[in-house]
Amino acid sequence: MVDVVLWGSLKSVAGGKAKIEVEAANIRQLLTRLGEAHPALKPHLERGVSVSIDGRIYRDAWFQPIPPGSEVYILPRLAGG
Amino acid sequence: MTSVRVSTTINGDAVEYLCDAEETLLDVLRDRLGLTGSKEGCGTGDCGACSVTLDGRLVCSCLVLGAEADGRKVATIEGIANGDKLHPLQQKFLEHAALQCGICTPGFLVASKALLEKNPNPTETEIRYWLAGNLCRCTGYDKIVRAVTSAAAEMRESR
Amino acid sequence: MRYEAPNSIDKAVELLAAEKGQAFVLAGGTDLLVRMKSGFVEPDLVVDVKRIEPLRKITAEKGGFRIGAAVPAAELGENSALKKLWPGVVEAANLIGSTQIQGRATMVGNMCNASPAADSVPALVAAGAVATIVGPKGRRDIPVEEVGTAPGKTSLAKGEIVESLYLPARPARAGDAYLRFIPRTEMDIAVVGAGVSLTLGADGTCTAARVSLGAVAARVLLVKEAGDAIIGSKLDEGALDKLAAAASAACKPIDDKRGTKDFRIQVAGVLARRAAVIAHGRATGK
Amino acid sequence: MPLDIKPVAPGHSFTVVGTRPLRPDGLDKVTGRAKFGADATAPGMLIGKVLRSPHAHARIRSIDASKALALPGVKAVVTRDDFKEGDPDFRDVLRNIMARDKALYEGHAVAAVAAVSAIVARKALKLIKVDYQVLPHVTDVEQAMRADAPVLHDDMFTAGLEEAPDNAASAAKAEEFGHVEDAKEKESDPHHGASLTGGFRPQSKKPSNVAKRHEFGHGDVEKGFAKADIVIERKFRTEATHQGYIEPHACLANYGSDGQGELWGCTQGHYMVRNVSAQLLGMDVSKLRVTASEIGGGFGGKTTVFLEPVALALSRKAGKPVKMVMNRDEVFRASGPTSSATIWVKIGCTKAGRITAAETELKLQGGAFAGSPVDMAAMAAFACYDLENVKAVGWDVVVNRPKQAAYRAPGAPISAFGVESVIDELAHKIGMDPLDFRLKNAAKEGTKSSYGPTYGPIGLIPTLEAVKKHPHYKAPLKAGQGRGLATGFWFNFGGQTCVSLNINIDGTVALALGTPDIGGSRASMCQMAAEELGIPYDKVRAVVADTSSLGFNDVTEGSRATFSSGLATIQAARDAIGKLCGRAAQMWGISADAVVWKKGHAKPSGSNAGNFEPLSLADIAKVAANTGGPIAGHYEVNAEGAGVSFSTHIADVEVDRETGRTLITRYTVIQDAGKAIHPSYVEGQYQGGAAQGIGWALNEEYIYGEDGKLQNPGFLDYRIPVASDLPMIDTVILEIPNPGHPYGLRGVGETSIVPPLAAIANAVSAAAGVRMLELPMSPPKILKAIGGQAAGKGKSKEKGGSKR
Repeated sequence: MVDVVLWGSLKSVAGGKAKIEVEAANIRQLLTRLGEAHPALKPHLERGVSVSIDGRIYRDAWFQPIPPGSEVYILPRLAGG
Repeated sequence: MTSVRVSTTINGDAVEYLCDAEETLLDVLRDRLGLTGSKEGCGTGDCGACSVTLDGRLVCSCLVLGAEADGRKVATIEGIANGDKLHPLQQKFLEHAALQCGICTPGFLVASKALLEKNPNPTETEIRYWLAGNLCRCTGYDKIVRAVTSAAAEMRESR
Repeated sequence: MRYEAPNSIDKAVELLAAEKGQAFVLAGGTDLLVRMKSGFVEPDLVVDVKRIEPLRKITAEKGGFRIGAAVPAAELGENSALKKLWPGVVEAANLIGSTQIQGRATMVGNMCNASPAADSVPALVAAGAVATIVGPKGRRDIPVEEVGTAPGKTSLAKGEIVESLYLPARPARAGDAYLRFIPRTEMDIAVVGAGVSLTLGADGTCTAARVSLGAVAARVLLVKEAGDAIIGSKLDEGALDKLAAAASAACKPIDDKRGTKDFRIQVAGVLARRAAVIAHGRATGK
Repeated sequence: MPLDIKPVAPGHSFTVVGTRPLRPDGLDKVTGRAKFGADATAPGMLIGKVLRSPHAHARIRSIDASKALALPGVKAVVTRDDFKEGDPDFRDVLRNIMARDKALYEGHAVAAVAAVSAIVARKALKLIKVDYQVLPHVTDVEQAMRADAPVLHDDMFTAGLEEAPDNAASAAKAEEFGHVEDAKEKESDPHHGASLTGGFRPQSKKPSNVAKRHEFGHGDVEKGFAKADIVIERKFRTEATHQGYIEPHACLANYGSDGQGELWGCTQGHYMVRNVSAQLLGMDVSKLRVTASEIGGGFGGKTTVFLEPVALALSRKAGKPVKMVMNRDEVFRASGPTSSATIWVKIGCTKAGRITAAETELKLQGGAFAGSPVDMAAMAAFACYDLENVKAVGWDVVVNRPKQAAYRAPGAPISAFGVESVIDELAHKIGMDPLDFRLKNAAKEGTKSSYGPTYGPIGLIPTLEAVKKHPHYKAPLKAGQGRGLATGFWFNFGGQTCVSLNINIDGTVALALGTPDIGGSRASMCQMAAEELGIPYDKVRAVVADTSSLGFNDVTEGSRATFSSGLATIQAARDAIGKLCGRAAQMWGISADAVVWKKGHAKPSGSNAGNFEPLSLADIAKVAANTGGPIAGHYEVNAEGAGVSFSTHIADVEVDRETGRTLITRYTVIQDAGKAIHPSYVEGQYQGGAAQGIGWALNEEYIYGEDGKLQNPGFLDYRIPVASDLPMIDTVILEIPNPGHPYGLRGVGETSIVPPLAAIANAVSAAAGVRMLELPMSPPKILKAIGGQAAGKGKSKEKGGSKR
């Protein structure tokens, strides 16, 4: 099980819950199951988000493993200049 | 649109061309003579990327008419190296990483060469004020000033 | 557009007078070509005056100097005799634009472009310079302050060309100076310009003074009250404060992308005062 | 970092990495032979020019180009009709390259012409008749958010509004932004079920110029403020600025009647240009080849398309190559400046200098389309601080201005200007050295960041300690001078990257990269390849391959090139080394795992390997044909783990109290690079970023008139710093290794622009005793503040007291 924290604007899309428990071993499972649990999140997740695992931010890495008990955040898709 | 026949000297070579009366020397160099080393950054004399010398005087070629070059001597970036031997300024700009993207470098080299021919031992302030008409957005000017200072020192020794 | 490069002033006048469409004189071209490219002006004829020998000369004359219309600002800076006599005028001309612009721009072009923010004009007006104009009806002289009438407008008639500027001789203990305010250290158009020219008596009392301001009205101003504020004084703090106040009072500036009204009014006084101090220093040989 | 990438051992001594060799592409750039975007020509080439809207906001009823087409020498005209709607993800870029129903900003492209010469093209533009219905416009971010503001997009509804609009504060907020919404109605209205931005959560009922609300943070700021001894609250404003690259946008397009297309020009990402242009023109991606020319500066402004699809469309219609080059006026009016913004900041701390709560509200306009970098501004705002209670809210707003593009750490300089100014004020209020105040609250490994994740190893404290030891920080100051300090941060990114490394017959190496090299990254790639292969630096030549010669590469942005292409170069070299060892094993008749690669040679190793003479790279390459064929290494990856880069800047300024002018007298940049591959070009990034920040702080701004037109579209009145404005910019490179890269390097290209805005505001405050809340800190504003201070007998009344 993984505790996922959504960033502010996504929180309001997911019925206001900041922390959600999801069963996921990698980022792809995390995003798919989040979308199933909260359909409102789907368009955002599809347009691309960043996922932080224990402080390291991944932009698109479906098969990046998520060790149990790690700190997971969903963040906006980051782009630089 | 009346065309003007011009015979001039560019980097020591005799050159003849036809140009429109309102065509600038920069457009002639780039579009008619294929000398694309001089760059257009603004077209209004505010950035210096098109710097050439006209009878030895440093000018913006975007604010000179092609017609005005008749009977005069033009020197551009393409004429600074002596065959395959780089001018000390060109060498020092490379050694000091005094360029990043390089679009402003031709203008800076033409302007710095004109400076050192007039003042072989310029202070940092003199270099900065002489080059104030050459805009650079990548380097913050620090390494350009160091490269010019270093080239000036080398040129003074070899005189 | 036609390009002509006559080798005599009369030929130039003839060309300009005969042209039915829009005709412009090309000296340095650093204003004209910018206006042409922006479509602000679409000339039918451009007369390049740089092949007319006399217009390229700086000649000593009756203790002063006559400067041809086609002399670029850079050459003024390289003429030590001229710089010694009129340091303020030369430093004003040398502030116009970059080194590259200095290689082309002329004081006459700066004057005829008639921008209220022209750098050389306040110094020329303070110096009491005179413009020699040649036209279909012959030659005439007018003081520089009567050339520019409004932004981009001059008092020249059709077919007339400015042939040269005359800077008069100077008595002993005379000095001039020009300062301008720009946000950067180079390249900007003057937000405020101030030219001061003054003469001191044997005892150091100011016997004559002219103060001229740029970029604070529709044309360059000759501010009589500012000059009078220091005449009869030894440029003590009080006199200088009066000069600064008079300069600020004369301003009729606008708010634009380069500065605000209040800013121009306040800084005009500051620069006029500082320029007067420099001119005084030069007059006393310090 | 993917598991197959082994970092070098700590304390590893490098041979080529860390030195300062001459860059491989330098000669052409100092002799004028280098070819930039506008330097290419093609036989039979036409010149393309764009007709741009003179109105800030207008409906386009009709476009009549018949007279233009009748002009001799005109070969083609394109308008909105030449671009079909396609994938919704490209909806905004389609509208930005060519206006459709509405012109949304002055300078917005409305039509384009291809003709035999520039003069004919310019004449043709004047003959195109456009029937505009001029609409009211808005260019200010706060005015655009008002309920009565002219609305740009009828289909834009604010997303991400707070959960229940029934609580007073949120309802007031909803009201303020034109969202008349009745709580009861929310549940029953089916309309809420689906909307452009999805989800059943509440959003505005009426179309609005507010595209989205973002929020980050943790803890309870109200509780935190209650515990504070001192609270400071200020409202700041910044104007839009431009990246200011000296090379205008330019490209040469050729669309053949066989449906194959070529594009050549300056861009930060030619693969992005290929994909987007192919989409907008309805082409297969394989049909379009894009070659990146040398690029004359980008800083994020060339990470999108403006001319390329238009040039291709003109070329397709005219059946001839078309060259398009923007003039400087077009670059300012119609490329991608960064946002203008208001920044409200409130921070509370104890007398001992510990921050108890920090809150900010940012409003950033992203021009005519949604997507301003307000989310990243909000995330970066308090990133340097270890905070118990923090909240950052961001509003993404549209206005009648050109669509923003990234500008070096997009958003971060804007929020840092507010935060670092208030931090400085707090420190002075409690009489604490601003450096110690930052050290006391600095984020470090294990800190829960203000945007969510907990930090791994980060280099902020080392930069602050380096400041403390640096001679600049304690150097004496003259009268009228002041010193200011500020810290900055940027995320940095990896991204999709491909590299191929081919071994030549003579043992030299051809390195093909996909990331356009703006500031000298080809040199650092050659260094990493040479380091890994154990050969001299000048045996490697790096080029930027076109889109048909190498796999997809993301844009050069996010300080990613040296990190991602560097990582891929190292892995490609290791791939090649594996094959080289394989060939040597075959030649020696021993097993491959008994061969190691040391100092550019294959060597037998292990007890039963036998003692053969080591084989150099050249030895193996010479006979490659006989041992199986050409040898090459490849690596394709979506790189992750780029690692953040922190920086602290020290600025000394001198303020002329009689004119309000500010001169920079000394400047020092101290930044963590992880590992400096080519120190000269790392210093160059530090100095260039600082210079852009200085321009942003003192003189650069977009000035709009009441008519919605840009008043200063040129380098005369858009004042970037000139050589005589700046002192030497001293740099200190710190190296706290980034575990995400084999050599420990971090992206460094963007952080350096973040601190200067506040560093200079803090220095001006120290020098002239006035706290500037608006950028740029132009002389008229400083003089007015000094005047106000004198008039108010020293107690300057900042107008920033209001909450929003």
